[in-house]
Amino acid sequence: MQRNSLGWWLLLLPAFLLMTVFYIAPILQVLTISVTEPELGFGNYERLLTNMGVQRVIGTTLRIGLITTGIALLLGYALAYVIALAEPRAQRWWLLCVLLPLWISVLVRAFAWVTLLRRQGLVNEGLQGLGLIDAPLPLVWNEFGIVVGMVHYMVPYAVLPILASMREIDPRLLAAARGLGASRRTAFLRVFLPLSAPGLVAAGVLVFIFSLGFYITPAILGGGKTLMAAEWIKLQILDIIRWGMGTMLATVMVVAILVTLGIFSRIIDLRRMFGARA
Amino acid sequence: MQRNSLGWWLLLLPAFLLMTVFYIAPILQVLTISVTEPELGFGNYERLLTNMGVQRVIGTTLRIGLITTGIALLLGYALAYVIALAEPRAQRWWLLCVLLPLWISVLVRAFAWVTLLRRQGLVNEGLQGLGLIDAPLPLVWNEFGIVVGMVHYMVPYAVLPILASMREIDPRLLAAARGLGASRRTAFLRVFLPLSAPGLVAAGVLVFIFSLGFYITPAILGGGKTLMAAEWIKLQILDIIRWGMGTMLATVMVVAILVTLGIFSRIIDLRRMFGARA
Amino acid sequence: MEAKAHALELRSLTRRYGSFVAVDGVSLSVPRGAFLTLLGPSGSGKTTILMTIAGFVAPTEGMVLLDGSDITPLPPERRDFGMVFQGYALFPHMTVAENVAFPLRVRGLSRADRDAKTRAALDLVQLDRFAERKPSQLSGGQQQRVALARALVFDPALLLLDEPLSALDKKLRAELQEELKALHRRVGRTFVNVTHDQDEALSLSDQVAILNHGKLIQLGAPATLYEQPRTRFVADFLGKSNFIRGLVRESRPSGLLLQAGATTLVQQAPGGPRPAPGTTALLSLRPEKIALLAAGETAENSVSGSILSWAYLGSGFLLVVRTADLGEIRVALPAWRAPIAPAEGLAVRLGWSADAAVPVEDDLVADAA
Amino acid sequence: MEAKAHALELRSLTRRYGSFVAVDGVSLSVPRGAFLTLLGPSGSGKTTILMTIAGFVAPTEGMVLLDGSDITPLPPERRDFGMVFQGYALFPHMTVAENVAFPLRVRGLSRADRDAKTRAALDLVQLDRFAERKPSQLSGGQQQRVALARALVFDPALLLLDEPLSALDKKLRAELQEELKALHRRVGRTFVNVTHDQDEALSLSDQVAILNHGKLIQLGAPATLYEQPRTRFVADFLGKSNFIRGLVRESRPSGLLLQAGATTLVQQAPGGPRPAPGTTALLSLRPEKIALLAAGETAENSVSGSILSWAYLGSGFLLVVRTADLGEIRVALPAWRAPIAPAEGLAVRLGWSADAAVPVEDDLVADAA
Repeated sequence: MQRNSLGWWLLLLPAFLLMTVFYIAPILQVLTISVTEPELGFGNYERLLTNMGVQRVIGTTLRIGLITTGIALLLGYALAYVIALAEPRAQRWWLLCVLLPLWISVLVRAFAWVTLLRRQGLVNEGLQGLGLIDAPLPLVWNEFGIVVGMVHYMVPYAVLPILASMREIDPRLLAAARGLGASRRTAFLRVFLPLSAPGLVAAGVLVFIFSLGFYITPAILGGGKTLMAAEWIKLQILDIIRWGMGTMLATVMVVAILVTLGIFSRIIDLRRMFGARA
Repeated sequence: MQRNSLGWWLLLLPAFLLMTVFYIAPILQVLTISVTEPELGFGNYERLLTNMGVQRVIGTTLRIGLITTGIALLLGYALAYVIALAEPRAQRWWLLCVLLPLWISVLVRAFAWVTLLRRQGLVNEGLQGLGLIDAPLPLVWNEFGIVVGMVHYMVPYAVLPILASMREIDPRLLAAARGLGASRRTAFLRVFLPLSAPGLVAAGVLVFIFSLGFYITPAILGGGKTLMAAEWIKLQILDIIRWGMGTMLATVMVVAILVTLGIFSRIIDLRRMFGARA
Repeated sequence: MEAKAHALELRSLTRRYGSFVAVDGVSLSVPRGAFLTLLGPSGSGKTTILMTIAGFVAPTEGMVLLDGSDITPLPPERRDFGMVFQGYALFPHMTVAENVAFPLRVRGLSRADRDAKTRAALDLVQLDRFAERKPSQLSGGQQQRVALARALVFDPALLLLDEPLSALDKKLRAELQEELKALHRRVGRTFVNVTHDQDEALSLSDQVAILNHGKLIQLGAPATLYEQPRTRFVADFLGKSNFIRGLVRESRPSGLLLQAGATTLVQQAPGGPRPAPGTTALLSLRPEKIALLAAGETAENSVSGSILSWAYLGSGFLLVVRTADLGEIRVALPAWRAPIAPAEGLAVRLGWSADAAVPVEDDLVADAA
Repeated sequence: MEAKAHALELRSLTRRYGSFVAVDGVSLSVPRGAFLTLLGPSGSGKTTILMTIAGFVAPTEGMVLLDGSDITPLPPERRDFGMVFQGYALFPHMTVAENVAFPLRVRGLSRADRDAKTRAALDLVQLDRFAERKPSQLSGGQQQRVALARALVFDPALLLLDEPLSALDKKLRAELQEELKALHRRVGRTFVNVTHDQDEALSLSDQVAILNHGKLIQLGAPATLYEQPRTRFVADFLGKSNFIRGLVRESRPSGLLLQAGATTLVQQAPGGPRPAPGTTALLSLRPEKIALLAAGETAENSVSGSILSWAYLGSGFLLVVRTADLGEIRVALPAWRAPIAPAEGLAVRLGWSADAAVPVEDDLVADAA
């Protein structure tokens, strides 16, 4: 296997270069525009400190991202726990149910939530029919609607790394804890929870980063009233044609994401996030 | 572990019901609108047979989906092969490079491609500078641009299941094939390729289904000239306010996806597609 | 010490999974301070019995008694049994000391008590130097000793061991067998061990229970089981044995006279029911109890044959001798000053005394069912 | 048959990985038709040597010769060696017949030839009934036989076996050892086997090469290695042994006189350089060559002690006897008609003849380095 390994690598070099250019070039291009349009310099970045609009967008994005992450982790952990403890046959079905939404276009799902949550939607009419409320609740075209749609999108991404982490836990450890005198609850808190924590952290990073760059769901369920970063970038570039500002925020997002990943890659195995163990 | 298992399940029942409602209800709602708006009946579905516009959109979507799938599989297989054969340390880096784009908002990436491929973009100016072309090539706001952007988005999704499948191959099998008299090429064709085929099929299904529902990339890189299904649905619902037609095509897509999955779930393990081995 | 040791009893314990009977009416009692080993092939129900004792599996029928009181309905954490799991099941996120202190912590002991007892338990297994390490930084043998310390630190009523040595390599296993035996003597508690390794069962235990298909086949001291196996399964599972089938010609208190082809065999039949003349009897004959007879030498039983194959094992030879009347007979021969140099086809005469073999029941049919 | 067997030679083979020396100047030759086993602990370089012979690893120095011609630069597929991998490495997507036909197929044989040879090879290992099954539908032992058939079907110059029996359980391993030995005799080809199991090496091989830290320590027939180990490592790795250190008082052709504390030992020293008087010598004494002396009985060497611990093994006892002058001595005693009932603290007298022990080099220091 060792002989000719140099020739082997020379063969791969073009592929390697192509991939690097193919993947890195677009990102670099965005970065460049942010310091060249409308004029050379860091003018666009100064707006971060002065422009209230950008600051509000960033604040909204971070707030919605954190709320979404929190709820998705909670639901994801509960689901992953149920799946991890289920019989192998049942596990298959649960997993299929959790993954099913991933197959359906995020656009279709966003519209589905609009139809459910709008004033004449199923939820409001149902609650009114039951007499629980008098007037329709404002469930959509606000942050509530965005969070519902985003959580719905993110739960499968939260389940996968948590489940992978739970599956690595030797079930005998729980039996051992019980056998050594721990109640079900103590065994969970002292053994299962700490051992599944890496998956929880990985899921948190994954969901949070995904939330930051989300476009379709906030755009449709926010109804243009609540602006998150991705929609703001699109507005700058396509509607106001201010490429410089748009790419500036895009660059900030990319840098923020890479820094976050850099920090967490020291703590956790990034491959965990995709459920792929190396 | 067996005692109290009924009580245990009763505890989980609310969670189970909630998830079912949470996940299934939005989809059912979409389906309902497609047969109730503008009037009760299958009128919207009849348009599938009569409306040239819908037919063209479906044709375009399928064509672009197939081309994207083909290219993404080719690149994904090559990349996965390189990663699978690399040293563990190198593998880590390769994998990080492949997964990195997943972290960056699809919107940002679409804009990046626009800046690269437009008439005054880096690619056209580079080729002109080298004297290879006289006039800028039409690289964006057409199907070519869409395919480039979609392949870029899909390659990581193609790599993961293929890589998972390759990792399951015992490396001694290749050594055994060589030791039994097979050349490097024969060992690849007779042993490695057939054993990695399940991953290839899984990746193909995943990428194709994802392509069908793609919205942002075709919308931005197509420049409104090439319509794919998701953008057409958005146009119907948001711009023309024809909820019936939009939800009809959405329903058709969901059904088509579920049928495809149903067929392939008999052939391959669906969990493979997410790199998660149960 | 004896005061801390408890007696365990199983009363017609049965566990079914659907139509599959994992444990089939097993009754046995373990005296205070004894070392009992449950021995059997995989699927014999030995682990299910241990898990029933530990409380992880509820029996379908029967009960588990500790010092005469029924503990069948108690959940595992209320039984106060120490357990060493297969693969040790050490908590990977805790240090060695935290692992050992875990049972004390969940029992709400004070910090000072916990520290003192943990230190004493780590001393017991000579691992005090490793208290702050993580289990993954220890060797297999050391992990096993941490598991033992953790199982003993809270003065459990019983120590349960689920194949405690199976993950270790041969040399280390022999070493830890000795340690485990010494530990049992030192702490003077009742141990219940599960294994499929006959050598481990023989060398460690006071009592061995041989199981097959969920049933208890024979219970006794190691030497009793090896020298007086009740059935063919026991003789075959505990060490190697030759099985000789013969027609009973005479059956007297002094012994049996068996006919196998043209060969007549003399066999003592100590105690128990003797087979009636005219029936067939099955004898179990250990390879090491057969001698090679020199020319002119005689023995109570003798048979001629030729060497079919042989293997050199360093300390001895294992011969397979083909005989006309008794089929293939395995003979273990010390290599040091062996009377012959083994070679295929070499004619040899085998001899053994009337008390060398034992009559056994033939449970092979039941075994195949 | 002999015409098809080939001779293999390794000339000062060395393989370095950075500063780590996996194989360190190993020279050995395997005669035509021999069964050579490379035996050593993990990390001893045995597998690297096998992979170098197979062509998967290129040696840093030295060469591999087949029938005298250098094959070092050939890639594995051009060497025409059959190989059985650890874990078998059967192709899971092919049937048993397709697996066995694979080497014939890549060699471009016609369909008829392929079918005939495949059938013959499956017959050889008695698996013709399973030709259409997938490997996953076979037991471990059957898979192992498919791997053998696949490695032999193309009439290879050499059969290489990489721990072929390590994945099997104890009983099956003993069975397949016999089969492998019979197969070697039947096909009459040169076999090179790698194992860390001393019993397998002793019972299977014509020649055993003992390796440690990449170096060849001793090469010879199994009985030679067991009875005349050159070094302490060999004696300790092949079976159990006691090691006795003594001061040489006299050194004559008839033997040595050693002093260990107050005990004087008589030792034959057959051939080789004899240690000079005044130096210390190390003896290796196998536990089974020590006898318990009855009162009044004498032996050329004898020492008194008391039983420190003992284990019952069914066919025998293993005693650890503490002596004043020689430290702890392990004694293997047959259990059948044992002269004593072992008990801790029992006083015993041990005896052995002048030819029971062998002087060995002490390579323990080198081993620790």
